[in-house]
Amino acid sequence: MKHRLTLYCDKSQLADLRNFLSGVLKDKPISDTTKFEVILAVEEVCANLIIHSHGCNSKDKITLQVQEIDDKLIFEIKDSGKSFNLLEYQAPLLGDVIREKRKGGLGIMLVKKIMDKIEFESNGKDNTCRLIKIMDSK
Amino acid sequence: MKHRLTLYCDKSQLADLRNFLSGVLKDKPISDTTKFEVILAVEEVCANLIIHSHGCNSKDKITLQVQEIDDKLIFEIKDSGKSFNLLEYQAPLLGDVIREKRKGGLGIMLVKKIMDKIEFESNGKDNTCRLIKIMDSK
Amino acid sequence: MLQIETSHEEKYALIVLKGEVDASNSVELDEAINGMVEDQNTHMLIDATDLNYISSAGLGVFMSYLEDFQEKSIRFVIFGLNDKVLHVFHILGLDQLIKLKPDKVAALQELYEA
Amino acid sequence: MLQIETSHEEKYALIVLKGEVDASNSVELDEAINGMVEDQNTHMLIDATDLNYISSAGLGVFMSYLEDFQEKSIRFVIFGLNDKVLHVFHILGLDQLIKLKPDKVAALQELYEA
Ligand SMILES: Nc1ncnc2c1ncn2[C@@H]1O[C@H](COP(=O)(O)OP(=O)(O)O)[C@@H](O)[C@H]1O
Ligand SMILES: Nc1ncnc2c1ncn2[C@@H]1O[C@H](COP(=O)(O)OP(=O)(O)O)[C@@H](O)[C@H]1O
Repeated sequence: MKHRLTLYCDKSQLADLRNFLSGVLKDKPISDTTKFEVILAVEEVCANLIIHSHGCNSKDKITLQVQEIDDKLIFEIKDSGKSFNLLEYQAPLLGDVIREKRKGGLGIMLVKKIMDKIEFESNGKDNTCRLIKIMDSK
Repeated sequence: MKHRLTLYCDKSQLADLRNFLSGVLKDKPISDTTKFEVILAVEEVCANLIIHSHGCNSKDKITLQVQEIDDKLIFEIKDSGKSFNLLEYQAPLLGDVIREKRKGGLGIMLVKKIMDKIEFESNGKDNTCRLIKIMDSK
Repeated sequence: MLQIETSHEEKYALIVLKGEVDASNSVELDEAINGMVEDQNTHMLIDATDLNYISSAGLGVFMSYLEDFQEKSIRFVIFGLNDKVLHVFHILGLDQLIKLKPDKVAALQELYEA
Repeated sequence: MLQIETSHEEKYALIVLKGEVDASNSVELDEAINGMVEDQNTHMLIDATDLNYISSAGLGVFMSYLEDFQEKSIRFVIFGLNDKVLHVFHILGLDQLIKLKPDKVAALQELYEA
């Protein structure tokens, strides 16, 4: 079964996203901690799209689709802003985060620690980011 | 009364310096913690001279004189290497210390936090660094 | 929804967080801490007992003050984190850099030890 | 004089420090920690019960590993510091960044909590 959600690019949508994901994950055979982690990781990617790719322009939309295939939970996030490949992103050093007092820079680190696999594709127009969690991995 | 010690520029001298200072401070009306702090600060300055100004060249010497004037303990450290004014030194940010993994960069910070007053003079040949602790300050 | 209550106790400043911190409201958390720093508080407690969620935006706010806390000798402790929120700090190893305590008693002890 | 004993317990690596750490021997401390990191230890304890002195050179060694500890998810706790040595961490606010515990029981608890 597939679950879909469309978000418009406003930060207030993040709470709705969490509600949606809690519902979707409710009966999945993973621990509460894993559910919490996975919700966090998906939110981080969506927050980045909303903020960095779409400048919080509420006319822009991103879509999320959640699917269970075999032992995998697949979160597919699509948008059509300027593409950003988080696989290529080099996380900052901790010292830089502290030194720059920049109040950010930890999101992608979290996503990479939480998810088992990350895929990214762009056809120049639409971008797809797939976050994959293996259901008995933790 | 004045107490004097001459150190040659080798790091092994630091332990002797501490012994000397413990003796000198023994009967001073300051807490054990303050004694400990003050010994540390003097050692930090001497260690910097030994390492940074004199490249651990054991032929070079530095002298320390300790004096009590009114409510002040005055530690006068003299050397004749290239002058380094620790008053002008800008301590690094914590984030830099962490990021650079440089295993140092905390000494002068300590000295400045511990001492009540620091003076520096150089006549181009001899350098004098005076570390002053007010005896009822802490 | 994030609710923030700040108060000045006799010996420390207290910020109580209730609800969820995410990218939409982390600036409020930032303002609360910034206010406490500007008021020259040297001992700060964050009560996170009723904090149900935190994303990287919230963690980032805490991290951005580590430099100030050290420069200004501010002691800062967060207490009462539930297991899930605590886990987020753990994932990034930030529990090694930010003092987290189970409850207020332990937090106050930490604030005033040695 | 600094004496360093390292051992691999079942669930953690232990480094026991005895004596004084200053600029003349901080490299030994560095080598001990580095060895433990290279051996892929993820849980490290430093027993500082018999550590009588530490100067900035020693503090700097600990600080230089914070980045590695975070990147490699290494949990690191120092325990048993006497009041004077603890005070040196406090002066610089490093007790906020490095986990310090009074004794081994508390240190192990910290190492394995949540
Ligand atoms: N979707 C995106 N589009 C453009 N830039 C992005 C995107 N996601 C992340 N970035 C860039 O990567 C940086 C790090 O992202 P992240 O780790 O989530 O931290 P934060 O967003 O809090 O700064 C961001 O500051 C931003 O410069
Ligand atoms: N006496 C000195 N002569 C030359 N440079 C010095 C001297 N003291 C300090 N410095 C410089 O200032 C830096 C900071 O000193 P300090 O805070 O004591 O840290 P550390 O000596 O551990 O690096 C040193 O790394 C060195 O570059």
